[in-house]
Amino acid sequence: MYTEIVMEHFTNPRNVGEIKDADGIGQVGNPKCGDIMKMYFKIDENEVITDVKFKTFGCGSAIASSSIATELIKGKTVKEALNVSNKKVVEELGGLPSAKIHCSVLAEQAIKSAIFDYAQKNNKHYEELEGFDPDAEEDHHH
Amino acid sequence: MYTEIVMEHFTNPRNVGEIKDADGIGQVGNPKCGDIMKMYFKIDENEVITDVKFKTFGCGSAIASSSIATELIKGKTVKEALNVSNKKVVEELGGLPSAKIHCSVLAEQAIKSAIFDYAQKNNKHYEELEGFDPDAEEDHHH
Amino acid sequence: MKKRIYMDYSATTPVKKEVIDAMMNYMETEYGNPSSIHSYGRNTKNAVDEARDIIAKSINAKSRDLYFTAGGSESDNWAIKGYAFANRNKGNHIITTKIEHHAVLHAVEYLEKEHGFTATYLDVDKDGLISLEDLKNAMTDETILITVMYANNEIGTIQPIREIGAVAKEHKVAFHTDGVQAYGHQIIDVDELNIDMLSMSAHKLHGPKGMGALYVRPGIKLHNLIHGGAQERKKRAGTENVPGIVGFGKAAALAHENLEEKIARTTALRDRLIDGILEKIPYTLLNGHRTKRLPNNTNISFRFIEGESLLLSLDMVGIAASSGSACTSGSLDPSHVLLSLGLSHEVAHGSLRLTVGAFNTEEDIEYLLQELPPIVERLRQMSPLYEEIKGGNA
Amino acid sequence: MKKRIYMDYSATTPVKKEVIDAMMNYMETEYGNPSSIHSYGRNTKNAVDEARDIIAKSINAKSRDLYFTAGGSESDNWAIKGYAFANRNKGNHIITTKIEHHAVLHAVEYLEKEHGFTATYLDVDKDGLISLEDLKNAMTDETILITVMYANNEIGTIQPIREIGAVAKEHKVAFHTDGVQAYGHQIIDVDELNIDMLSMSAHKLHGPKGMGALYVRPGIKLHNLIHGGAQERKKRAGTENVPGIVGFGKAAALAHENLEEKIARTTALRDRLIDGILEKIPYTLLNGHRTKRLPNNTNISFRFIEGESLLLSLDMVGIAASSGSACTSGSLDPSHVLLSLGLSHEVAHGSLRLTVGAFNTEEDIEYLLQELPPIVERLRQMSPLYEEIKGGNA
Ligand SMILES: Cc1ncc(COP(=O)(O)O)c(C=O)c1O
Ligand SMILES: Cc1ncc(COP(=O)(O)O)c(C=O)c1O
Repeated sequence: MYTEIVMEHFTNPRNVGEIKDADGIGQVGNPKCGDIMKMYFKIDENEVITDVKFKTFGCGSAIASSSIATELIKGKTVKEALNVSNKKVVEELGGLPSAKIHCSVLAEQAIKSAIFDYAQKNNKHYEELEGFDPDAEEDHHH
Repeated sequence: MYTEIVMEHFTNPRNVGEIKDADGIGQVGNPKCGDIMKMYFKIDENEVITDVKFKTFGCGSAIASSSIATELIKGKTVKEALNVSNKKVVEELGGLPSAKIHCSVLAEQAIKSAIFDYAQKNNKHYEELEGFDPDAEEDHHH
Repeated sequence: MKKRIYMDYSATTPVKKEVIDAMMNYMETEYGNPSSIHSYGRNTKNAVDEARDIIAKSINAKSRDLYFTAGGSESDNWAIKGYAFANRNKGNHIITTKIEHHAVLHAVEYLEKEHGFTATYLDVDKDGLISLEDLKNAMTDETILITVMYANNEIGTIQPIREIGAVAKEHKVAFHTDGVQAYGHQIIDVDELNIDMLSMSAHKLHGPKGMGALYVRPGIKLHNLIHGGAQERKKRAGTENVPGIVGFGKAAALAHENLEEKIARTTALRDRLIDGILEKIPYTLLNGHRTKRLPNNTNISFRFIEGESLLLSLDMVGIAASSGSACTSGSLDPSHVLLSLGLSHEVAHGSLRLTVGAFNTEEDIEYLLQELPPIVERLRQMSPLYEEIKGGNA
Repeated sequence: MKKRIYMDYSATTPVKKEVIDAMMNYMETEYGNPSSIHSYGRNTKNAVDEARDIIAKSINAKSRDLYFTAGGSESDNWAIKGYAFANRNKGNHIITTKIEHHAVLHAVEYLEKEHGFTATYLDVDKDGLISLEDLKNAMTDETILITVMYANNEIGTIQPIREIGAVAKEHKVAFHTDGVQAYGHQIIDVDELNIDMLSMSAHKLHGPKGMGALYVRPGIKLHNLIHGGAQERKKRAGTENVPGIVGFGKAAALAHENLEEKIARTTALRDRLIDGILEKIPYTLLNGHRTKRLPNNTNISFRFIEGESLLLSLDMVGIAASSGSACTSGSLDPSHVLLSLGLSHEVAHGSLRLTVGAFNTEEDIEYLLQELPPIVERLRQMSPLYEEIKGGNA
């Protein structure tokens, strides 16, 4: 069902935890659907994501998606992080079952959501976030 | 499916053949239904059936029923032969599958039919034959 | 080799050695078609008859009233659609429950959607039991069939079958029960329990997959689901799955040897499991009735975590379990059964089903009780929902 | 041991050793439910996928268009009823033939009798072939489905499938063919032959009984026959018969290895049989087309004698054969197929089907050709019908 990479990230997820004085916090998903992802970012004055942690309530692929997503953005700039798409997450995991693609979407949304929070607090504006609504019910049910 | 007795009579049927100068000949059944039984009787002046032969077109139980029926009546009087019922035939065969009971009925009818022929030729009357019509389409299909 | 402990007996069971042995002869040597006249056919026909006798006897029925099918789903579909189509002149209303297996639920929904029938889906209480009052109130002049499962596949709750049968009898409507999880695990007497139709499936009692049966009380009229040859007294066509039937017969015979002792043994394992988990792990909740439940079934919700990640973690330590029904995994929605108990979506998502069986030992239970707590704790540590609670408590 | 020669391959076939071996692993060790997430489930799911790939490929179809069922009868019933119910808005007329297997015939009759459909049953000529003219003439505005069998189970005649498919395509109606006797014995390409639905059954090609498949072309809409769990892409519910599926896959793979060579070998045996019998025994008649017939099928009528007594006599010398279809034996009426050829009841009753296969040798054929003439002669000597002829001839 899952690739070895997915299982590896599920078993040894990177960057689990919280950041008490985070610069941006994003939470997406919905317990009704069985997954919630929460990300904490530490961002320096050069807009580099110096630290990132996550907590996830969800299935194996949700946890693996969170883990790989945090790895993909750690040390990257906010701009770079905003360009991490769900496709990239799936690719890095070596693929996801079609019923689980929504987990990778969630990871992308979690990143955006945390940066949105950071942008609001710091009065920043990113065109990648145009139209992004962190509270929108993400429609991954069909 | 068949008892050993049925198989034995099918394999070694008694009294197969014809009697050229028979005193009574009866044929019942219908090729449409897949069975025809023909019996030849030799009957002496004391109304004893001294010889009997049969020919049968039909399934295993039709052949076995003919065989056992001829055994049952050989050496018996006409009156006794008229009292051989299909039940008796089934009994002597150690049973027949329910779909094959009609074969034993055919044997009873063949005996009656041959005696009917004998009675007609000799102007005899048997109350057991009252209402018996040798040409009736025997209704063994349900 | 890695430890492998199977605790998913309600999904399916290993085929017993004796069952396989019984089947082998009918694959290798006696492979004839039971409808054939020659010796190959006669030998297989006898084998089919014997298996039918064993299973019929085990539910106190006559052999001629037992029909072989290709599994529990076919039996359910045949009973429900077959009865509805054959009796639509009497009425068009069917009563069932919200917690049926999909084989029943989707068959009833199909009749509603495509064939002009109507249906009532009875609620269940927090333990998964229907109310007889509700059942009586649901009866209309149009009601022709009640179909209520014997024991639930997810939460193990056993319904008051005898009483439901009595209601059906009194109102002169037919009573079908999906006995797939109960047959071979409970003592069933179709007469005593007023059951008109009973669905069974071999692979839930160490028999082969793709093999089932339907008991049909004399007088009950059904349209065929599968028309064709004259097999099964012209009611279910198709060359008989002889090895499957023989295997089912053997499995049924084995299951009913000392069934009461087996029930006692399994119940003890189950109770140790339930009590152990509830005691060792906080924020847990037993689903289904505590005592009116299948002897093999444990279903527990673990708050703040999601079921699939629990299953994967257990699988990694060699324990095979299930979350909700095996049939529905892969879907994003939590089980309709758990939601019917009144659980929130979130809690329903975090449920685990452990179903034990013949090959489980007390050591297996202890192993599970040792492995499970750290797994739950680890997943909770990862969960944003747990964090909130701890925050609240701290 | 007594000689035992099996010449009833169209009734069913022995399960090949390799097939049994392939199945065993999924009974003893890998018994998981393919819907389960744990390792037991994952392993069986992969096995099911592989088998599906093999079978789909063998008919040049995509795996996603192949659905496993519990046999040929279920496949036929599903295709016909499922299509009729799902497309009744387009029309209510079905075209089939008088010589279909009962799984098709009774399914169509059921739709007529109980669900408001109408049907045309095409005649066949003396060789068992339908006429394309008749087919075209039978088409009405209401026609939604043509179901014509690929090859007949009794007389072996192969229909002009490609041409029938072309007619269906032209008129935009669906074309189902019962390929139970053809699959594994003929080279079938569903695209090239314009087949929309194809029924298959594993036990006709050395696979397990109670296992079949239905190919369904994308775009063809069917109602489910068996509702329930999400198996088979939600189209056919029921816990997968994993050993059965694996066995079917293996049997299909073996059947398609050098299929053309096998066809040539079986055809040679068949031709020796047909020619030998017709030559050695007078008052005989070949049923079915001489060349457009299954490579394994010999069907001959022996005048003046009845089929069952012929079968019993052959059985006593160790030869297993069949008279008409195995499914219909036990009935008093002669086969509907033979009657459709124009045979009289009497002649139809005296028919023998010998179907050869992988384990038959030339010696078997010679043994049959040596044993059969005296058996026929003995039965004829007992027959009052033969007596008449001889009388007439003398
Ligand atoms: C032409 C044909 N169709 C359908 C069937 C039914 O297949 P099954 O016995 O697998 O249900 C058979 C065999 O019995 C057959 O020969
Ligand atoms: C209660 C219940 N009904 C029906 C079924 C369906 O049985 P099968 O998988 O044999 O079709 C199952 C099992 O999957 C079940 O647990």
